[in-house]
Amino acid sequence: MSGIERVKSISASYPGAAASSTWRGLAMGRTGGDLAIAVLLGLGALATLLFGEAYWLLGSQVAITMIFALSVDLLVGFAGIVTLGHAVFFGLGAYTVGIASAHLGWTEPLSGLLLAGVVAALLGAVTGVLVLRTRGLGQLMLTMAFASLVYEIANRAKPVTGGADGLQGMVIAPILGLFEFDIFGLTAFLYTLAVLVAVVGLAVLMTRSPYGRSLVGIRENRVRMQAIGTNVQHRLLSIYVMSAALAGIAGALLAQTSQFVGLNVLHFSLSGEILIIVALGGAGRLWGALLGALVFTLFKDRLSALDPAYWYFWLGLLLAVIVLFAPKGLIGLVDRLLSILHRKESL
Amino acid sequence: MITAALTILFHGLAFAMVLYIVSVGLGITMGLMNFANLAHGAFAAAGGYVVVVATRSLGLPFWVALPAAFVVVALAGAVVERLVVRTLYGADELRQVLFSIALLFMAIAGFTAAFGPLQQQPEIPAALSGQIALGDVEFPSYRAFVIAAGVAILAALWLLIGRTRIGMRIRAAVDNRNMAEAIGVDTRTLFTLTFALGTGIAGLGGGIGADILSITPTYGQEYLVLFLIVVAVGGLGSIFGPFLAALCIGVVDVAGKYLLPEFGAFFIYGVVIAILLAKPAGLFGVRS
Amino acid sequence: MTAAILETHALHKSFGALTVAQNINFSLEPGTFEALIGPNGAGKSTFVNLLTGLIPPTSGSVILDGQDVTALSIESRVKRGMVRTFQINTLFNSLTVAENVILALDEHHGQGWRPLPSPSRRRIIREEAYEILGRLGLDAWGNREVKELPYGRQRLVEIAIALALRPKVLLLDEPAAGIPSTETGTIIEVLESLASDLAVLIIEHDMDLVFRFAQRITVLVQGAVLARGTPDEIANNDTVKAVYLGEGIHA
Amino acid sequence: MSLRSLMLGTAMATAAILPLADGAAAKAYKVGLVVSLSGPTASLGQQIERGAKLYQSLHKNGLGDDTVELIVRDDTGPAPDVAKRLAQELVVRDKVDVLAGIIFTPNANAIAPIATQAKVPFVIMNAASWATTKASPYIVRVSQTLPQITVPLAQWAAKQPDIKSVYTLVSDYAPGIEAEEAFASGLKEAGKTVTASVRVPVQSPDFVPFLQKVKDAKPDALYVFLPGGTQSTALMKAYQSLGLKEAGVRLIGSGEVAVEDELPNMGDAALGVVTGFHYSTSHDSKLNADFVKAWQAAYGADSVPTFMGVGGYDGMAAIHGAIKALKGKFTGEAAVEAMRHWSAESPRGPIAIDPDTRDIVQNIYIRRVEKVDGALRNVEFETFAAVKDPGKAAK
Amino acid sequence: MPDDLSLHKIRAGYGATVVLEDLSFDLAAGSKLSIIGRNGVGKTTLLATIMGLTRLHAGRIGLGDLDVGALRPNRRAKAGFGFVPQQREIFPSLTVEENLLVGLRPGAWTLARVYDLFPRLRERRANMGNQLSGGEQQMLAFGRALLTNPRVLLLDEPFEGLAPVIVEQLFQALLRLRDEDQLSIIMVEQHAKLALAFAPRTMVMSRGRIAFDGDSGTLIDDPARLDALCGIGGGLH
Repeated sequence: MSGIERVKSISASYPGAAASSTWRGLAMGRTGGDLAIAVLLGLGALATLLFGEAYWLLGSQVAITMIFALSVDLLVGFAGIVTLGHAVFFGLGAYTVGIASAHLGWTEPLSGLLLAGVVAALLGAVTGVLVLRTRGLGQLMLTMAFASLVYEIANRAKPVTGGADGLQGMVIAPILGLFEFDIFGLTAFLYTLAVLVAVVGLAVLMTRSPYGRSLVGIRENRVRMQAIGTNVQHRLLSIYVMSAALAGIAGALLAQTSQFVGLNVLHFSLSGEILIIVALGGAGRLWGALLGALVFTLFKDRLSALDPAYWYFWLGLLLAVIVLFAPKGLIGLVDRLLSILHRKESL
Repeated sequence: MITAALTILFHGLAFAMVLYIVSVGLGITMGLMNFANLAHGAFAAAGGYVVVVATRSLGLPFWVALPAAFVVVALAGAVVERLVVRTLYGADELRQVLFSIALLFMAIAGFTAAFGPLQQQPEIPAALSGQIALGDVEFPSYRAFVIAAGVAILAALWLLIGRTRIGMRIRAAVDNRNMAEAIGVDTRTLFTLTFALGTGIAGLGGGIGADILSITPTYGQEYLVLFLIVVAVGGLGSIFGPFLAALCIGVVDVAGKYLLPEFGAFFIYGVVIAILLAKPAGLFGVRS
Repeated sequence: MTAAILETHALHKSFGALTVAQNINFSLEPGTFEALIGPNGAGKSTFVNLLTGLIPPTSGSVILDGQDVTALSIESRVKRGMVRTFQINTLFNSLTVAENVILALDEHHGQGWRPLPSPSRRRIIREEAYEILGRLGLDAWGNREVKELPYGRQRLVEIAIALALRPKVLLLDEPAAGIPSTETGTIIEVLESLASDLAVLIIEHDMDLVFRFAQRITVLVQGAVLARGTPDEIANNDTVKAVYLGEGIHA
Repeated sequence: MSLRSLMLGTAMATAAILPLADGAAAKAYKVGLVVSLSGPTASLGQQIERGAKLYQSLHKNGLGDDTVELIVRDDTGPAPDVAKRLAQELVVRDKVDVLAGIIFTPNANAIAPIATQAKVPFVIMNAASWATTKASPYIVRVSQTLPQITVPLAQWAAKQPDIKSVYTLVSDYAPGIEAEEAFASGLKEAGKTVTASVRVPVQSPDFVPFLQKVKDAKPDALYVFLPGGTQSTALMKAYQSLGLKEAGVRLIGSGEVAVEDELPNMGDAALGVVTGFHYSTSHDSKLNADFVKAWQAAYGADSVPTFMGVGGYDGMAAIHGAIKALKGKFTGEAAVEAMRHWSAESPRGPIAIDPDTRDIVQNIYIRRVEKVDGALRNVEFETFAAVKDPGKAAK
Repeated sequence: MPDDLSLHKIRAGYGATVVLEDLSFDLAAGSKLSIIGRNGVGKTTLLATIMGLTRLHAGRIGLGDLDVGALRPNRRAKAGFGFVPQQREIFPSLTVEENLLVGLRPGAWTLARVYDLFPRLRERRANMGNQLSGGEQQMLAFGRALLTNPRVLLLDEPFEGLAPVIVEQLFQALLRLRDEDQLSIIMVEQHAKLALAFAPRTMVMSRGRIAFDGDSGTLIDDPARLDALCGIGGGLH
């Protein structure tokens, strides 16, 4: 291998290497940053529950965004698959419970969630086979094109989806027949929080499992994984399907808690936004995705209240600052902060 | 019927040329520098605003406003490249996406603050505001000018990239950056120039195409998908690829909507999926 | 002599007019240690890539343990016992040394699909991983991230991963490349300790290593087998000497 | 649900400890204004916000010591779930007394149940689907309904001897379809029918393919409904590019097609376009002249109020009217009751709320785009007085 | 004559990996040097390090009075290094002539001179870079480096993978260059015989260090030593 070729192969592996360097170890909570964020989020949820009556709704929004971000992080951060069309699964989940309720009278929320996950997973399996045949920009564009196609279908299939007017007549029964969705959003908050805890719990367990480890292996070094006998394509498809199902569940939660579905849940800008959230938090670290979802949603809410006309300027500024000064995202920032604290303590 | 077909073809071409002029620079910067610039459309919008201000507020002729749009936007591009983009070459794609989206957000807010949320229309010279007859069919002169401009820019880029020393260097750097460095090509300066060129052409496209893709603050966001599609289908780092892709998409879209209006944008996405599955690196991709 | 564990029949690969492997006939018996040498660009890596399935041959076949594997994927060849190491480190750099080996053990035991952790199973696999690391003198490094290890140790992790897959045939691609001579000792010890029922094919430029271990040497030049024989035969082969020292070219 | 009452109890107890501000002497009312301020439709939200704020600043002292605070939220466009959450938060977090605003009908439909549950009046300043007021008894609409503006135009068109065949082109969403149906029914009453119709995507960058189809059919007139903004200009450009006017196809439509802030972008292509609408910036009245003057004093000479701006302005007038009428005894039900009987002289002409439908009753004007003093204006030439929503009358 | 190129205590490699360790040598202006050694001992890395394509951990690289160690590759090329890489690295989307001209700097070497040296290139001037045979590519890589009019020409295994008749032809051209031009040349080569015949001074590398640096004649006269240093028989001793 000539010098130049060698340099090239090293620099070619660089983007992946950069992504993987944000990944520290497999086990969640191994680093202080993960633990700190977990504790912080737990306390935040508790405080919101007890004292933040006015923020229950926003809380459920945050929880839903977290689940969605988690699903994208599993793809982008873990398996190294890029997507600019993940809203398709989110939206499909939302429309699944919406259509099931409005047209079929299936208003039970928990089974609706399951149904949404399954439907999204099915679409994930079909498109995943095709999307995973490509990589890089081609892959990005394919995910986007598929998502746009589904958006168009939903737009056109007016009798089923309500088209641009949104789906009318959707009703969601009380959870377990007991807890009705109220205007204060307490039910929605607790419900989404419960689903979030379950999803995060499963995700943490999964990342500690042989399966999760093999995904990290694929992202870090695809060829090497093949060389230890892994069918990389199958493994990637499986995570694609799983990520689709999770996104579908997140979308279903949004539809159930807001009791409304509009075309915007399928829109390209949502796909872009969720990718931004994952990058903001720090890709490849589950707790980073959660932190990104929290910070982004809160900032958006506060900024758009403070400056309804120009809030996206401040949001842009925040993102730019993060890119320039926190290359590993918010969680990288937390890590750095903790290590500084740690150093001071040991002095 | 033939008249209708000609008209559809003509307008499809005009639409395609706007897509091409705006997108071609994006393809070059992505192909050469591996930088995913999702804010590219904001540079195009900036060019549109330059033309608006020049023709409406400053009363400059259209023919002065267009080069001005190129120069101003190219300078802006060069500044952004020097200050930030440069530090993100070779960085994680997610950071590039994050940064360019941040830039896009700030640009949208900036445009809204400066020009308001309404669309802005450049003053078009009288010579281009009439109709021209091709056979017994009449076409708006301005759109004929757009088509001519698209072809002219293709030709100019082809000459620049294919026939000049700087173009030679750009091609060399796309092929093999390290080797280009090793024979003395200053790829860093070359990157700045290329970035400026790419954004400058986008600015020109924003100005020329304002009649078809109207200049609003959210321009860069609304049409982003179209620009990305043109680049991905055309292939990164190519000049002809995006031209072909834009033609394909422009004509298919317009013809599709004419023949089967109820199918809307199905055709575009169908074509994109088919092409990308067959050629993941695009029609003329240097790399994927 | 026992039946070959790995054979190729007229294995041929060309890209257009460029031939990179010319009808290579090759066989490897269990328990033997064979070296593959040749100048740069001779097609050694191509040959390994053909064996492992990274690139498909234009014609010819690869027989592994009596079974034609020519059409099989990389991973199914690995599952059937053909394992390779890489010339340039291709480890999982942000994982710990033990995790690198565990990753391979999981795949070998068919655990790669297990979506939930199982602590008891984990312990068994961990013990197995440390047993392998112990053989390579790496057990003290188990909890360190691979990228913290000196290069020489990283090369050993490369071998540890391969051993975790319980290979029948082990293809070692320049295991000593890039290691300072002071550190080759460990590699030598490891190679000496490899099980005697294993068939090893080593690509190596370090002639010390090659002549120390190889029972047979195959010399590849321009994609074709130039010579094959015992180390003595090869060392005294004039054609081979010419290739290595550039004899026959008139200045 | 017990858990919720516990939470609410905690919250209320906290609130009870806090001293009540100023007692009953002066009340600070809060109005939550939900409009679209970012994205492609930002200009529409800006009009409503400006209209509402203009009314506030011109009538600062109209309520004595009482004050009205506007809390503005951006629903980012047609995004019902966002709008719904914002409304919910305005009610729960900011404790607004009135919800207002809303450009897009889906957003209004999503908010309606919130208004009902929270017993908060919901003043619609644009969303124009006729049925929207039925979604909640707390809705009062001060803008317009699609049948209300469309049927008079259809009746006018039916009377024109040179319009024998009409093609309709509408945006493919509920308001568009409503407009299409209302126009057809209006025409039908006069014994004429629509020859052909096409529905186009809500966001269409280019209308050429659709208009070429229209041109192929050679109708006498083309009726258009679009959500306004850049869409109308794009349509006008295609209308001109394809030479439809020269081909003898007259362009008629609802007022959004020739909305005043886009007229300068359309240029002479818009000349002669006939529209039916409730407000024109050049409506000839002293009140309107003062209104436009005040507007331009506040927002600059480049800014012109459109029907959206007037919607925001009149909506605030209705809210102020209700506060005044209730004299401190403001409740949601009472406010809706007060607004049901509200009437006023608006920049658009005389307006009133129909007590039966809580929808607006107003004059609909037929206007033609003409050049006045070098600028394009919608010049009114026929008036249909005190039009009630025909949509509800028909059903 | 003053030293043209001087390397002092070089420590370099790829990323964190160190390939070259404590390596120093000087080269007088206009002189020729061959570097031989077995595969993987760092010969290519040495040239890449001089060009600035690796990471220099420590040490000084001087060209005349100029310290080039911190310069980017293009500055080094401008300072006077011409590089012919092992894989030729022809630009595929440039024509032969464009490949030659893309790095052109004024000096003694002109397009016409290169065409005189390699008439084959003149015949193929309009072909694209990726349409050439291996030998033609090698000529092109030579010509491209010469047209940058360097003070020091770095050749990395110029004969690798070429048919003997092409090697012969190229070697003759190289000898012409050696005898007629005032250029300093460093040639890394696996064919020991060729290398020794080319330059009066030869360096043998082993595991990132210099194992021998001296008169080429010494090794020509002592085949056993040559064999021990870089031959196949090394393992037997």
